[in-house]
Amino acid sequence: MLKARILENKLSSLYKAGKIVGGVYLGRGQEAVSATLGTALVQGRDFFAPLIRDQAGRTAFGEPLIDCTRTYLGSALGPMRGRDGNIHRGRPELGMPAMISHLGAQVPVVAGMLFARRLRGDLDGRVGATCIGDGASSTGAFHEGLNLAAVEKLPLVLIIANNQFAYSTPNHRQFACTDLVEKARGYGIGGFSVDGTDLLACASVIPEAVRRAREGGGPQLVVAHMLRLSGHGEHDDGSYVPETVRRGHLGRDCIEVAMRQLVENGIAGVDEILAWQDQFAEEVQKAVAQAQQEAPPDPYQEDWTALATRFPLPHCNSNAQPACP
Amino acid sequence: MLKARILENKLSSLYKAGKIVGGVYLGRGQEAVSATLGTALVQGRDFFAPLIRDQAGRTAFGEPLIDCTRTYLGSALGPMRGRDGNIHRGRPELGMPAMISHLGAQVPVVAGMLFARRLRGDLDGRVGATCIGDGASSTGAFHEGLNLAAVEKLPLVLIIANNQFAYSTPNHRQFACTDLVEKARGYGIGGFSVDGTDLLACASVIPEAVRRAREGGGPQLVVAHMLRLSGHGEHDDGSYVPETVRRGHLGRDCIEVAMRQLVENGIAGVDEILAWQDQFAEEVQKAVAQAQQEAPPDPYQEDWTALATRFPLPHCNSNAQPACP
Amino acid sequence: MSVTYIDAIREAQATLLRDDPRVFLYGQDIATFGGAFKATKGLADEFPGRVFDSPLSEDAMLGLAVGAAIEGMRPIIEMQFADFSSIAFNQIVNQAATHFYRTGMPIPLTVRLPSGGTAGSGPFHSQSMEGIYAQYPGLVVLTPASVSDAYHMLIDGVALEDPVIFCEHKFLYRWLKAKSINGDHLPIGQARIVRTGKHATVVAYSAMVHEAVRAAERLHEDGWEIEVVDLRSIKPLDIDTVLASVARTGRLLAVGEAFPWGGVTAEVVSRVTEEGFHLLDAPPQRLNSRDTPVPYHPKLWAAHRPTPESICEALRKLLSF
Amino acid sequence: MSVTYIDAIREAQATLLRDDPRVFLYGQDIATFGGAFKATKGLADEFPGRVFDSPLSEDAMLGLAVGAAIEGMRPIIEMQFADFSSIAFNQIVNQAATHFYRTGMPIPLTVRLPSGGTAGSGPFHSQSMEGIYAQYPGLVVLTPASVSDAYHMLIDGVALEDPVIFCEHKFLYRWLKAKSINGDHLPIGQARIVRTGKHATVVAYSAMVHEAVRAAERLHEDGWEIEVVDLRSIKPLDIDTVLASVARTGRLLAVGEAFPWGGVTAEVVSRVTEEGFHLLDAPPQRLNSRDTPVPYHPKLWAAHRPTPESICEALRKLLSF
Ligand SMILES: Cc1ncc(C[n+]2csc(CCOP(=O)(O)OP(=O)(O)O)c2C)c(N)n1
Ligand SMILES: Cc1ncc(C[n+]2csc(CCOP(=O)(O)OP(=O)(O)O)c2C)c(N)n1
Ligand SMILES: [Mg+2]
Ligand SMILES: [Mg+2]
Repeated sequence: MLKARILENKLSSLYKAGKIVGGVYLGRGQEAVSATLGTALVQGRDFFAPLIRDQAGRTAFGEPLIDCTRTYLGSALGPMRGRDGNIHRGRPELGMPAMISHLGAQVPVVAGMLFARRLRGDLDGRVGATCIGDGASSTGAFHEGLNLAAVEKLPLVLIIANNQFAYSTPNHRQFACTDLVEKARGYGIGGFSVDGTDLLACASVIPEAVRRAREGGGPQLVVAHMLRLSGHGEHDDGSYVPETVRRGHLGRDCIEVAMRQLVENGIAGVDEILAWQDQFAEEVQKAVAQAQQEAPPDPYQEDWTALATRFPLPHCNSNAQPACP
Repeated sequence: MLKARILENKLSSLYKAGKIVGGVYLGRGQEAVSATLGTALVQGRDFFAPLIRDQAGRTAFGEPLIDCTRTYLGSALGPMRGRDGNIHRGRPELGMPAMISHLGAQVPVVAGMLFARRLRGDLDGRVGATCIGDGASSTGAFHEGLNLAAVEKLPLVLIIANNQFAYSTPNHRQFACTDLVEKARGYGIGGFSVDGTDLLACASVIPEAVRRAREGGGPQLVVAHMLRLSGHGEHDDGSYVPETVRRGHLGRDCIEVAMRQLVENGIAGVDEILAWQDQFAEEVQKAVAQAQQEAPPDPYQEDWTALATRFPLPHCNSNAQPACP
Repeated sequence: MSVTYIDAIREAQATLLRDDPRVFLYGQDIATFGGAFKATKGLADEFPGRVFDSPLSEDAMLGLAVGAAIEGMRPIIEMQFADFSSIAFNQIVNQAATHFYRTGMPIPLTVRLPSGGTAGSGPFHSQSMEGIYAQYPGLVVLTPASVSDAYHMLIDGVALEDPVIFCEHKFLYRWLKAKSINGDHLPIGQARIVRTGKHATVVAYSAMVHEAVRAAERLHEDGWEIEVVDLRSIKPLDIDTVLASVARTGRLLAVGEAFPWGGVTAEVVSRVTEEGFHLLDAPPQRLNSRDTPVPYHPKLWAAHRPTPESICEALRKLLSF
Repeated sequence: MSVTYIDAIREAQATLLRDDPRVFLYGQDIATFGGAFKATKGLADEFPGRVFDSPLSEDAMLGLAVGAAIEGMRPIIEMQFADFSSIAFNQIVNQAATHFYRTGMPIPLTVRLPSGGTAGSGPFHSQSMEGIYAQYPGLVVLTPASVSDAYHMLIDGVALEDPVIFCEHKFLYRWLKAKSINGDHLPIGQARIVRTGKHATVVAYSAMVHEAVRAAERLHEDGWEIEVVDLRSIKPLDIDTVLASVARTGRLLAVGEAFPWGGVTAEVVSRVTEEGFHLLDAPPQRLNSRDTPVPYHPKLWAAHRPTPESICEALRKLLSF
């Protein structure tokens, strides 16, 4: 989570220096939740569909920094080859789908990945996880996808990162229940509520939810509570967030809390943490430098087709199928 | 509800005799719920968006039989003028919108009607009600619409008629909770569960839900349990419904139960009920006969436009607005 | 013994389930019940664990299909009616259609859309959405008009690496019969000349091919020889075959059952005029449905869509130039 | 002092809120925050109880608008980006668009769609959906290209009895400035000749009008006089003005920023060839974006959409026939 924070701070600077075109969306304040989830998953086995604020989860799941910097900086060598940007990157072949912007849409996709594995007789303790925001809990896609996963009893872990706002829209204009975890029962699935500013709390709840899904308990809904500690994107100063909320418990910086927890519990020393910081800063710097020196995509080299099939197809001489195509 | 049953029996015969083109969809077994709702609403004040199986509610709300027979039989004088058919009829100007087929879609529409009245300062104890099926509870439209109504704290009464099947699909392929009323808490709204085969139970629960909405308690969800006592449409024999379910408590015919209740409680005598039956049969017969003798729509008389505006608009000579158009 | 159009669709799915373990079927009421139109009748029994009743959630059905395709499967999704794909619209056009371009990973899924009008079906059970989907990059849009094409194009479509929108015409389901499902097996993307002629070309697809042929037969009695081209696939569009036909006849009428603004007929006419202007001896014409929702009443419906009569009328006008 | 395109949209909404008690605004982040693009900045304060932040529920937002229109209001719904209207698609095309035809009761609602590409916006924040909505009967689709039109057409559109899809171009928001919002106030449904010429007609709309004018200016240096028609409204389409222009120039190029299959340019070309074939001295041409999702990278994006360079090239080809 620390690495993600350092990376994102760098992205923010690059954006402000005009080196990144398009938006920059940070997960500041949500790293404890996201990283805990990423850590609880096993790349190569599990599926993880990260959303807007999941830099920490991506890194924990195994996404190399260079995938991030290449995508943000528009290198042709990035996973999206300049065709899509920023947080829309993914590596579906490695179990990490590339989000579309339409919120909620990844929920049924992860369900489908798990469904496919079960059909292939290859579910094998796999889980699939995705995160969405408080705002996205109001989408039809969230509802249909989660309900379908519940009906199919798929090992889906869905984290709602309730960071109190959807862009500028506060919770009270988004839903009318007290805690979104109250939705779990209506779907017939497991439900957890956790303080997302508290790494230790996350570390006890989220892996437990993952375990239950893994062991056949069906979908698990985890609602994590925190505040978004930056604007919606780096173009937004988030000034609509009331000072009282910023100052309150949810406004705590989960990274500071986590460092204190590490030190207080004797898990890591201050020196160690500072050393990590230096090391991560160097890694980030390298990934940025490399991406920056890489060529952008070249429109003249593009094939400009959205289809995998190359038409026209060869003529088929036989009536037998499935010889053609 | 008895009138609706008699009407629908007639529609079924007409369909089987080839006198109705398109589908015929009956509310058999759901009359107690639908009629109770229709009775609890006041036409001219409240809004009612009937769905597939709401003949009884329509009649109770005040829809004349002739609206139904004209629509089914394709009279040009019906509310839909032959442009739409069967259960898709409505009279939005009388507070009864005309459903589109896409299930769930009426939920936000009723919310919008109420929202408009509140904006106009004219909400005034009005409620809006609509019914949907167990199947439709899986739609995104249901979720978005109900959540929006909860956020806006609108006086919406939403009845889920859980008749155990969505077309052929049984509950266990539709949702994973025990009773759909468990969803209410997750929306932060009132919730009721009622035996839909029992008129007296309906008469105690449904008006109570309407009252709470009317008095400012926000949306109310009522889940009524029953079995669809016909096929999905009259083209369907519903043979996928297991015999055990048919024979079980939910398979009771609410009309028979209601008649027994009326007689046993001394509310009405058998003779009286028989007299009603005769009277309703005569009314139905008249409505059918009248619709049958009316002319169908004439394609040469149609204006074949879907727009209320007649283009081209006159030219406007002034730059002042809103003089034009 | 004869095979209907819907038999062919059922058989194609049976063949696919038998031959390709990656194929599964997901849709409302398609398992035990066999689907609203019986296109999957008996398949759940014949192929246990391969045919699933879905919840009433079109958006999630398509999302599931995308996820399953990512993990190597070839889902076939049945929409109960094409009209309900409006709920799955986002997953189709933004998730499935963009995936290969964005990530390089293809999404081989097939969405079956029971399309087109039948008497009494009304505004929400009659739509022809091929021209909507074809506007989006990344989709293949198929519109079989014959029993044999219904079979082969479904099998060939599922074999493609791309998302396929398979528009089946409900009117053809039981009305169209053939001796067998064999027939000229053209690759996807190639149009077929179903009737040769020399005075004018009618370009049509799906059910309108049959209405066009009827119109051609009537005009034949008056000595006109009308060529009828069945597009078969809307996207890609085989403009070469159309141009070759127009080169022979000099006259073009494009007929479609969808709404009149834009859509297939506009694409055909503008492609032909752009690439084959010099071939045209007369203004190319279009005939579509009227610009209203599809009306319920059979009398209105018959006047809403192109018919052999209105096609004849349009052809006579075209031939009079 | 100058007024931008987005100022005009904000002012139009202020005027509407002031003059018509039936108008209210509903959309994501449009109240206190003033909207993602600030099109409603300050309006919540100025008009208390008339501007609402909605939940993240496009489908329900449109459903609410239909219900409110039934009860006599004139809702204006802001989609945060046009691309997200895919979620509201069903309510737009099946509920709002069919309502008047089915019931006789009009649905006067307006959906504002921030449309079109800007550098770095990528596949899901760049779409041009006018050609999708225009296919559906019952919708009016507007595409203002000037500051004055942005203002007047929004006001006039809200006054119509029908559902209006108001496509605002995001690139024009702050780039396009005018001295005032006054200007030639044409009624909705009428195209405007923004530059007269005699050698060829370019038909465009929205941001492409400005690219077309630039192209015309360049060709002017070579002695060509290119007429540029701004459609203003996609549906209804003012084909008379287009035909009159083609009658003068004999040559037609239709330019649009949307995907190349079907859409506005196909409708324009096929309407012109159907009704004005004899006016054409050369094959009518089309220029659209490429047939892929809109790419993120500015270099790819610039090659994806029509530009003054590619319009010039298409015009030179057209002029060479
Ligand atoms: C369906 C849809 N509508 C609108 C948007 C525009 N949008 C992008 S992020 C955002 C706010 C999301 O809020 P939330 O789900 O709480 O996530 P957060 O940004 O707080 O992490 C909105 C409205 C979108 N991406 N998708
Ligand atoms: C969005 C949508 N998808 C599919 C359909 C087709 N359809 C019509 S009725 C029906 C079953 C509805 O089941 P339920 O909601 O339980 O209502 P019931 O028929 O049992 O009263 C289906 C699938 C539809 N009308 N709308
Ligand atoms: Mg949030
Ligand atoms: Mg049901």
